[in-house]
Amino acid sequence: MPVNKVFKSCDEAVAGIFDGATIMVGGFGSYGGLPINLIVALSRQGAKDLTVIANMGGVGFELSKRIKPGGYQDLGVLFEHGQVKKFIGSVPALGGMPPDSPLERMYNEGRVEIEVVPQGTLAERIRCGAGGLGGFYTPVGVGTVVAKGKEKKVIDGKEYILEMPLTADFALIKAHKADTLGNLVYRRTARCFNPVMATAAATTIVEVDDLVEVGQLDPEIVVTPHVYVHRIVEVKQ
Amino acid sequence: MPVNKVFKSCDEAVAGIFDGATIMVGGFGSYGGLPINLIVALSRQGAKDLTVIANMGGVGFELSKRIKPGGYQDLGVLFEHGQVKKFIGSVPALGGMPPDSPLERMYNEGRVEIEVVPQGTLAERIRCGAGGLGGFYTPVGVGTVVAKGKEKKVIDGKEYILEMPLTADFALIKAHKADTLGNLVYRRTARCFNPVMATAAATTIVEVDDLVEVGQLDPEIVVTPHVYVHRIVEVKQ
Amino acid sequence: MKARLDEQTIALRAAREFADGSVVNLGYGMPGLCADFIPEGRAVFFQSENGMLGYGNLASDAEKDYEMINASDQPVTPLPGMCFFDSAAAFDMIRGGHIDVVVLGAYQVSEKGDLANWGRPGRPATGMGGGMDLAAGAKKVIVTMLHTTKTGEPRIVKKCTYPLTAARCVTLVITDLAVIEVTGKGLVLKEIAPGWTVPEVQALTEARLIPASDLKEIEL
Amino acid sequence: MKARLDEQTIALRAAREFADGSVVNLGYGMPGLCADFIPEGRAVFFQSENGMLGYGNLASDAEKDYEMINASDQPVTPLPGMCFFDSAAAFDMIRGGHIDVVVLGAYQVSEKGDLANWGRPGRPATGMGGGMDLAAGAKKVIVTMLHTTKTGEPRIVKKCTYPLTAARCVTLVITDLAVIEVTGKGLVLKEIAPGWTVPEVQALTEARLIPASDLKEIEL
Repeated sequence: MPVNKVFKSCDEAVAGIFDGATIMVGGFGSYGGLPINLIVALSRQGAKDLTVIANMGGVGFELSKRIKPGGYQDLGVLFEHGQVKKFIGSVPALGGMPPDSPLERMYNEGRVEIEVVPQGTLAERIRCGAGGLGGFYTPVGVGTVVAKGKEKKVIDGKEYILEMPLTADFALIKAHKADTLGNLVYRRTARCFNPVMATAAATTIVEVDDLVEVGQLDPEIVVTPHVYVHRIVEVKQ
Repeated sequence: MPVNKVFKSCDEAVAGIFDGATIMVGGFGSYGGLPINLIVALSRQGAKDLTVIANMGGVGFELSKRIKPGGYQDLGVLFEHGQVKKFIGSVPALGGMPPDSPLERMYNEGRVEIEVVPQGTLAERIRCGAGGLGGFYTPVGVGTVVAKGKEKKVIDGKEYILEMPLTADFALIKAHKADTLGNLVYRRTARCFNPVMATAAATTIVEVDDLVEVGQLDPEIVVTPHVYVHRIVEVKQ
Repeated sequence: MKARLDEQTIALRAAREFADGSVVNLGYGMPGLCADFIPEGRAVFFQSENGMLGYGNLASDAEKDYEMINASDQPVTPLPGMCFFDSAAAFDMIRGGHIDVVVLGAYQVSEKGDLANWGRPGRPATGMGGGMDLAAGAKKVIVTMLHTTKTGEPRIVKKCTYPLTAARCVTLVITDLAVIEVTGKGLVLKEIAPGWTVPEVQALTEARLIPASDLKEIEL
Repeated sequence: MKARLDEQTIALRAAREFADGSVVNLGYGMPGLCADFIPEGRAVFFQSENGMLGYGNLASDAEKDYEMINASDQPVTPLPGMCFFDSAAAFDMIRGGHIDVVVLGAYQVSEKGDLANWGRPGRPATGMGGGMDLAAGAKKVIVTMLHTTKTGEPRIVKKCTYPLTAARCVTLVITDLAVIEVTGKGLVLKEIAPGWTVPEVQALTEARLIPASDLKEIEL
């Protein structure tokens, strides 16, 4: 029978994430689709020198109070704990907020490297890596800082730049439901980067609102097939 | 209010397909997901010098009797009618069948051009075109006839070839249900190339088993968003 | 009386550009307000790059669902006919040319329609989000912004000094003072705020403005 | 008694290679038979490149649904835990390395593990389907075929003369006469059909075979 993918806690699920690992973290902004329980478990677990690939760098608990009453945890906690050496994403920090997010502070202190990537290019680089491709030409970023140092090509009279694939050792993602095999469905805009990242990591770890038995998910509506999912934790809302 | 996308018949839906057009046709093999009623309508409509992009070239009515009792129509009818000047796909003809499919006959008579493309590369070239990208590097086909004349690149020590995007003037596809806005869901393996091609054509024409009102499709399970669909015909099974 | 348009009014004017049946993406900040000003009788489908098409108004407190947010992280409401998809599919839709109009904020727009809307001095850790993809992919790029900076510097310039989002992408600029069309000949001043004269607006604009033959007061 | 394995038996032998929990894609023709020979107690997930994972047996006449077909156009049955997706997603899964085993037919396999399985003389209009993608992407490529052509020519050759599917991709060859592993040192003859000797099999093989130290009769 297939290996058991169901873990009892987020702490158990993030065990084995090693120093220096590349980690994709799903979600979009600083909430909604963010696998926050896995992120917090990783901050407890303590792995260091991580390369984190995520759409946004998070605002951290202090700034979050400006967004949502009472505040909340987000990706910022990994920077606060000094676990990250490099961030790859489209919004390291929000220009509309003070420069006090944990990532922006660390960056300004020279303690973390940032690679800023247009959001669609980020999604496509991940899909490219997941699909075993070597790179792709995109018109996005032509004539901007994003094009710096990248191969350029004119195709049918239009300018493109070459973007390279992204893959990861681990992906931390959030889904709505999983069956015990690992088939996943998402809820509303909490889908965002989660299904894309799920396909691009050697080990994909998912937290779900509901864990159901095999056969309980309609085969037509599964978004992430189980071959992409390695560890599942149910975190009831 | 948005334009009415619902057409009364397949004949009306394929009106305006012009001589020399590039047409994607959904499906996978010679049945199951093939928009056969639109294909037959196009054969009546008579547009000529078409470039047809489809996974398989079809077997034609005569050979089809070997596959399914009584036989059936498939993409072969467009070749029988001499409407196609070029075919792009992964299986122009089946090696396991006699060389009597309409496409193979026409090819052997020098009346149609064939561009053979590995199936996954075909899907990805269409997705690449749909996504506004300029091309991608794939390891598939390296060291084979498929690599002939294509740019090669070594990335991280592995060989890749450059494949270019495909788009079309029209896509003929088959879905299970549409709402009147044009949101689509598919059924089982009839999904195959249909959602991919739906996104890559200037005008996408779909035949569906069931047409439903707006609001009748769960927003979580829509596979093809309505922006990709331009003409809908209901063909009850 | 000489007036500057407020943000709501700029958004209202921008929303008048949404044709019936069009697909519209609203950028971070001020552009988000456009969702509340769809002209009567027009169907507009809002696309959000976090993976949603066809959503409704901003959610009231009672309606708030933090798994139902627009790209500005604001909870919005569902509508019949909407659908969800992932980020890669959202950007296929954007780069593939299926967004009729995108409304973006900006720091600067150049006389050639170059857009700078993400990076600024002193904030090296900010990013462009989906702005570059949207600017490169949408059929029509409308910029809504204040005509000048807080210190009175022009934002409509000969050449952007801030980092570019995309070159030659802007179609229309709507500010608190003017509606300006980017054309092959240059920036055409189409509409002007109530009580303002062309020389007054030109004085706050670094790039040269070409008054339209049918120049009129901003219509609301 | 000297016997050649029939197609069913070749498929049965190939299916023994499917590890518990593995994801397997079955190519056109003979490989499809493997679906009926999964070893007792093992869970195997069949992937089909037309967009399905986790399907069951071939359908009986009563069960036939022509919108539920494998990549050989044969109706199959659903199983709990299965799912459907589109062709692009199916090939992401394949190229992305998530197929543990693919079983393919072949015209020729070379001593280096090159595979030729789609084109042949006189049939220029046939194509490779998903074979190139599968050969390039799967972790393990098993070829099932008859050891020789109808006219007795070897199919296991020094160098393929038929058009290649992919170079150096084959892991294991299972024929009606032998089980052969492709190694860095060459083709290792691991198992041999009942009643056959090594020289007899070598005589029907163009490439040199290296008898394994633990060479045995094909186990079923």
